[in-house]
Amino acid sequence: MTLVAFWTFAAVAIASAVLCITRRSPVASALWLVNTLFSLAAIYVLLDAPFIAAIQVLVYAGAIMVLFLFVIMLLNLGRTAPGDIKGPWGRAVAVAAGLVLVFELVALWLAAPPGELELPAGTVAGTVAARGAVQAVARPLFQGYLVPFEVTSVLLLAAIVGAVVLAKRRL
Amino acid sequence: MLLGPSLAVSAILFTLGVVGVLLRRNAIVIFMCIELMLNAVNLTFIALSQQLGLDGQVFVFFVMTVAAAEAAVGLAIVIAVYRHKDTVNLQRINLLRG
Amino acid sequence: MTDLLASIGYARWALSALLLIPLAGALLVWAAPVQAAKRIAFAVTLVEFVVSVGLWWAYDPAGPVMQVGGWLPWIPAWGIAYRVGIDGISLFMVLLTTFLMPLAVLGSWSGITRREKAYYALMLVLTTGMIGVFVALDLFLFYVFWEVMLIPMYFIIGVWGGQGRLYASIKFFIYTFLGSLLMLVAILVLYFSAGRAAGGVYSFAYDHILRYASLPVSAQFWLFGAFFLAFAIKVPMVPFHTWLPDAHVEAPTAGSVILAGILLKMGTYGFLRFAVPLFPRVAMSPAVSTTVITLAVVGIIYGALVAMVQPDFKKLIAYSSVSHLGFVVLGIWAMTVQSTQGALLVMINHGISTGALFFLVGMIYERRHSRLVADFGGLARVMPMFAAVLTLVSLSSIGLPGTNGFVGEFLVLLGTFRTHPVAAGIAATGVIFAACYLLWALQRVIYYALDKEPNRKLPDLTRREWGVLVPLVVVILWLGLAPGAVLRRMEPSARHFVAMVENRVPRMAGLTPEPGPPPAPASPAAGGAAAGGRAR
Amino acid sequence: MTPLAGGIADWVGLAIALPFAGFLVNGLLAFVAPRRRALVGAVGVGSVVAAFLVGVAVFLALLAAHPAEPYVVTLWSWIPAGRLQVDAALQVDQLSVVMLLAVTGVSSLIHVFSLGYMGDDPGYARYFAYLNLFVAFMLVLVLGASFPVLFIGWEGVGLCSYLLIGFWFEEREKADAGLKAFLVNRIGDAGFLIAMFLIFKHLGSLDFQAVFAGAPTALAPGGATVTAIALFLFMGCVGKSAQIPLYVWLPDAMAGPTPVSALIHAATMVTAGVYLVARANVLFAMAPVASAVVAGVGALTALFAATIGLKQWDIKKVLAYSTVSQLGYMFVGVGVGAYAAGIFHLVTHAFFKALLFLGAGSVIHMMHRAYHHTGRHADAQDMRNMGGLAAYMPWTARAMWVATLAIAGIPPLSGFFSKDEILGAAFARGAAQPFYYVVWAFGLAAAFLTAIYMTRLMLYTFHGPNRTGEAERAHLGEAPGVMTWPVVTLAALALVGGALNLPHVGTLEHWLDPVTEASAAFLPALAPAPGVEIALMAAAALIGIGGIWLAFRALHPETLLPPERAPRETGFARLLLEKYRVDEAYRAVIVRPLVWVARNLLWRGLDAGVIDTAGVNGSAAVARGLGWLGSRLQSGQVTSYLVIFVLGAIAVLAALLHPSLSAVYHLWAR
Repeated sequence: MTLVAFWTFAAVAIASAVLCITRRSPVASALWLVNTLFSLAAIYVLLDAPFIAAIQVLVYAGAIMVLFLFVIMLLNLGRTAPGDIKGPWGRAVAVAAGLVLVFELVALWLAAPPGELELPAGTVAGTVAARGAVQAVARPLFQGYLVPFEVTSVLLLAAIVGAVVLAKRRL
Repeated sequence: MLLGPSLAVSAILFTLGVVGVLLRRNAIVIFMCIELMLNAVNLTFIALSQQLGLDGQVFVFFVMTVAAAEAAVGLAIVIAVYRHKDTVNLQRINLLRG
Repeated sequence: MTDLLASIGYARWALSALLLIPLAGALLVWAAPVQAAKRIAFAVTLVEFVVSVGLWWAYDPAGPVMQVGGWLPWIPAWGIAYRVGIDGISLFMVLLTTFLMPLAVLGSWSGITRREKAYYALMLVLTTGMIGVFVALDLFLFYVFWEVMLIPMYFIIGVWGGQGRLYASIKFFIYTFLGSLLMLVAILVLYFSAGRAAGGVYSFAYDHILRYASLPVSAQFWLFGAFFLAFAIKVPMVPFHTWLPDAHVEAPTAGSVILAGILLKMGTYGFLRFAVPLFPRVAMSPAVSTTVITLAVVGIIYGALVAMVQPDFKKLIAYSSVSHLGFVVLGIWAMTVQSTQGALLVMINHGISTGALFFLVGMIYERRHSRLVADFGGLARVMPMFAAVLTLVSLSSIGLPGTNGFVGEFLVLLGTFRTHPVAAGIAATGVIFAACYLLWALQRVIYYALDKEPNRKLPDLTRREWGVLVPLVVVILWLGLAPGAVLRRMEPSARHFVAMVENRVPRMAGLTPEPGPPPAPASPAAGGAAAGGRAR
Repeated sequence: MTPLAGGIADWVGLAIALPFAGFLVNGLLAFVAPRRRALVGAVGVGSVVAAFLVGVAVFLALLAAHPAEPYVVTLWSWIPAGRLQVDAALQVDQLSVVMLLAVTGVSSLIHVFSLGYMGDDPGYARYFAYLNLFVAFMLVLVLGASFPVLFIGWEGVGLCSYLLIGFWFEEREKADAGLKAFLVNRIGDAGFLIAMFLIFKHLGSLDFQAVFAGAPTALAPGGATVTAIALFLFMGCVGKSAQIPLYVWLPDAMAGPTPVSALIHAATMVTAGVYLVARANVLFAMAPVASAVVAGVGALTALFAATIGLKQWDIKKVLAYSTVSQLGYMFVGVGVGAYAAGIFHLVTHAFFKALLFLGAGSVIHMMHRAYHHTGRHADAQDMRNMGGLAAYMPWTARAMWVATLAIAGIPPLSGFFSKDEILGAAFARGAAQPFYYVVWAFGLAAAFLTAIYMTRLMLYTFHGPNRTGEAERAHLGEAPGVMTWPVVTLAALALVGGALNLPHVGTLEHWLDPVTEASAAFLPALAPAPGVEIALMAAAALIGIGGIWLAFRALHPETLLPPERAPRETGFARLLLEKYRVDEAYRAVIVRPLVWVARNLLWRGLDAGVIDTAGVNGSAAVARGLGWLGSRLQSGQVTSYLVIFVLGAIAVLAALLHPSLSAVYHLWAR
């Protein structure tokens, strides 16, 4: 059952990704990407990460992609722009690079099986069940990773300032 | 378990992101392809966190934060560039020329 | 004098003081107002000279090889220490430095008008660097000083130089730096080799490396090559000399003086101290020795011939340096006591005479803003004193007997003739060409009719310029007529140098098929190597 | 202890110190008070006369003691370097004292003459400074007790010669003549240096005493080493004493003031080479081949220069070539082993040639003054502008006739005896080696030519009608006494100088015995048969008289035209006038190519071209080129960056995965 669900969502994600990179219209691309992100969120649930799945939907599919669409609309790029997709040479390079990369990733996948640090099956699921989806992530986040977490806020602040400075016509 | 399939899917998605980057000239689309790659990596993290502990999920959390920041700044740059050049086609933009 | 020096413990602090005074002076110049900069710098260099004069007595020719030492740990983990000391070779290099520096500062008084504080501060830092090179007895320390001295010179040429100063300074820097980097690699190889051979006692001390470094001859060949390249560029030997004319032409007067007077000597000093003693079997192998001697002789003739056709007086003197330094290299490789002493003397003489020539050219440049020989003529009419001094200095440079130039070249050639008669014979023709280029130029500058309008009103030497020239003239005559005191102080070190090489080169020792034991340092490797000295 | 110790000989250094002090004082005066002529003159002349007195005192002391060994006065240690120990030491012996007297004596007279000759020159003080310096260096040369000390004087006199030839440096040719003299001399000096190196290598010392004492045992007589030493020494002499092929500087050296020509380029400096050979007589006697070269070069030079002297119009040029020719004679003398004869001729030549130059100086001085008065620009040295001057300058004319007869070898004047002795010695050597008959014949021919050209000079200058010009004639007259008296004094010396070494009395020869005896062992006996000797003397005298007679017969001063109207010479006469075009040949074959090679091949070609352009800037250009290629990659196209970036990432991944990749490949291949 889980497997079926996984492959279903996986198929949707991959198909959407393919459409995302091949659609001429940026708006279409964005929407197909949103579709991929949703599918991934579903896969996250299957992988015992419900909190991340929720964040994925909220932040990624919700906030970030809306930002993209917003910019596309703002710049009035909805129409198909000529020359967005590269010519035959570009395509050949892209496909070749993709094939090589797949080959390499497959090699990686085959060659490096997970090590001995494996937790017994269901441990993470158990933790999530015991502590609740949020607390399961919050505990390491606010204990072990407190400092990085706080630093992240600085990063976000910098991003906000940067975005404002860059995007505003005149300060 | 789902680890192997997840990694395979992650690899395919990542490759698609790369192909997208190579294929497109529109800055925003290339951006989206990068997001796609980030998500592929996130999937790897999540899949492995099942085996290695919750740290992976924390990392995904961070990746999303960075992605958000990056998207904000990156799109701001796209807007700024568009104002100068009236295009987001990267082949017409060579501000970085040495 | 000796007692007085002993009573104030001179030998213990002298060298360190010589290294520290200019640095302190540089800070002082930095802190003081601009108007006082040159006076402070002059005072500091004078103090430096006065302090250094004591070395003349403190150095005992009959004593151990290395004297007047100093030792402080620096990076003990790597066997790096502040080890300094002098022998009869470095004694005179230090004295030459401290003697020329006040004159260089004095000679810059009117020529330098921009950024005076920085200029004089750099001059003082340069002093420390140069003295450090001559007194360092730790290869790492030596390398540090070697680089320290490079940087102020780079700025002096690059900031206060003439039209093409950027090209010249970068050429100077890259040329020199190329060689010194290879030398650094060679130093490290020696360091590890010596450390392994000494049973894990790793040290950069000169004695330690001299004693323990043992590498197959093929490896020594490459290391020697690295050292040789670094020093040959500095000397400069043909064909690594092309940085010199550019650097000299563009450098301010004092920069040229220091460059010719002292910096070039570091190359030959390096041969004497490092390249030859560390790898005697390579340096004295027939192939290498023939090559070097050929290059030296070629340099003598080539430098002279090219100097002959230079339209620019400074460039002419620069090429004459190539010729003069050829004599030094020839003297070193001839490996006789006379030629080594002669080489040392030529090093001093060249510093004095060529330094004086650069001062003199600088003086007319300040008046006339031209260095082209063709722009002058008949100066003896308007500047008779200048003409007289220029004539005397030129004669010293071409080695007229009775001036310093003769004694040095004579000894070099005399000593060289004993081992390499053909080379000495060809080099002897260098004295003809020397007269050609210098007197011909002299002729065109001070003789002939005074037919160029701007030259008619040139004022003769000022009191400050006399102050610069008189010490040089005195030394020219002193070394020409009575160099005995100097030669006697050099002789033990020259003898030691020759003996050290001959003992370690089977071909030259003749009797011992295997290289004899290297001279054993009396003191432990990591300890006060400088103060100890080796048994002779 | 030698009997000289503790006496005046210990103070022989004063003879050098006094003129040197004169140089310092006059040098200072030249800057601070150039107008104090009286003081300058007093210092200049006084110091040299004082040196002469020192010389006389030392001579008297030596005369009294007549030691067999030279007396060496060590002043200080000059170059102590291992086995080489050169002292600043002076040597008093028979030879050096002869030279000391000749140099200081002739110098004194010439200094006095200069008081008048240079009287109104603005460079008066500078002139006397140089002249004093010259005397000091010349005395270092003759008194030095070792080769290097001699070499100080050797190059020092060259320096003074350079300074004095170019004394009027504002005229380009004069300054260039000085430089030429110095450079040509340096060529010889390089040979001298090599000779010193050879001596030190084989004998381990450079002191005269040690070298000459050690040479007979340490070196094989006639061997390659001693021959090389002698030949290289002779190379130095060839330069300094203006022999073929390095004689070219001496005629040009006449650009200097005439007293300088008299002192330096006739009487003293140019004879230094003869002195050196005589000093090193042991070495030359041990090397017969080298000695033959010396004699051969001397004979050739004597004849060659004499032919050029035949056709010169410049009065000083005639005397210059005459000097070259006479120097050749001296080398014949020392070359055949008649060292005393060579020195004898050196001394007599100093008398009569100094006289000739000073007389010529008087003539030029007066000619110049005459032209100066009328403001005409004519050559005051061209004999075609002279003529009939005997009427105006009787004392000068008489004195110069004495010198002319002396140089022509008319008995019983000094030149006859000294020349005859040289020719006799050459003839005597011919019995064993016929080569020396050739030398003798050359010498005889040269003597004949000498008589001709000297008579020609006298005829054209002092006899016949005057060609100076109508207006100028009124200003001609005898030179002032301060110039005439030295000339007359020298005439007296030239007249009786032969008494120094009369045949069979041989005063000078015996005097020099201690110096030359070491070489006697290596030389054959030189005494010719008495009958032959008389015949030779007669032949020499007849040759001289014949030359004079021929000149009187063939030359007609009354038909001579001033230079501007003179017809151009043709054929051989022109070749002689143009001095065989040797200068031009040297310039075309040596000087020009050397400068061309230096400028175009070495400097612009090798230095600026190959090393700098190809090597240094070439490597910089390669670096720049690589940078340019890199900057081409930096196109500014983000998309291409992305491609490169991705390809790079893939490559890095491939490198990391290298083993796994091959595993996968094998998996598929299976």
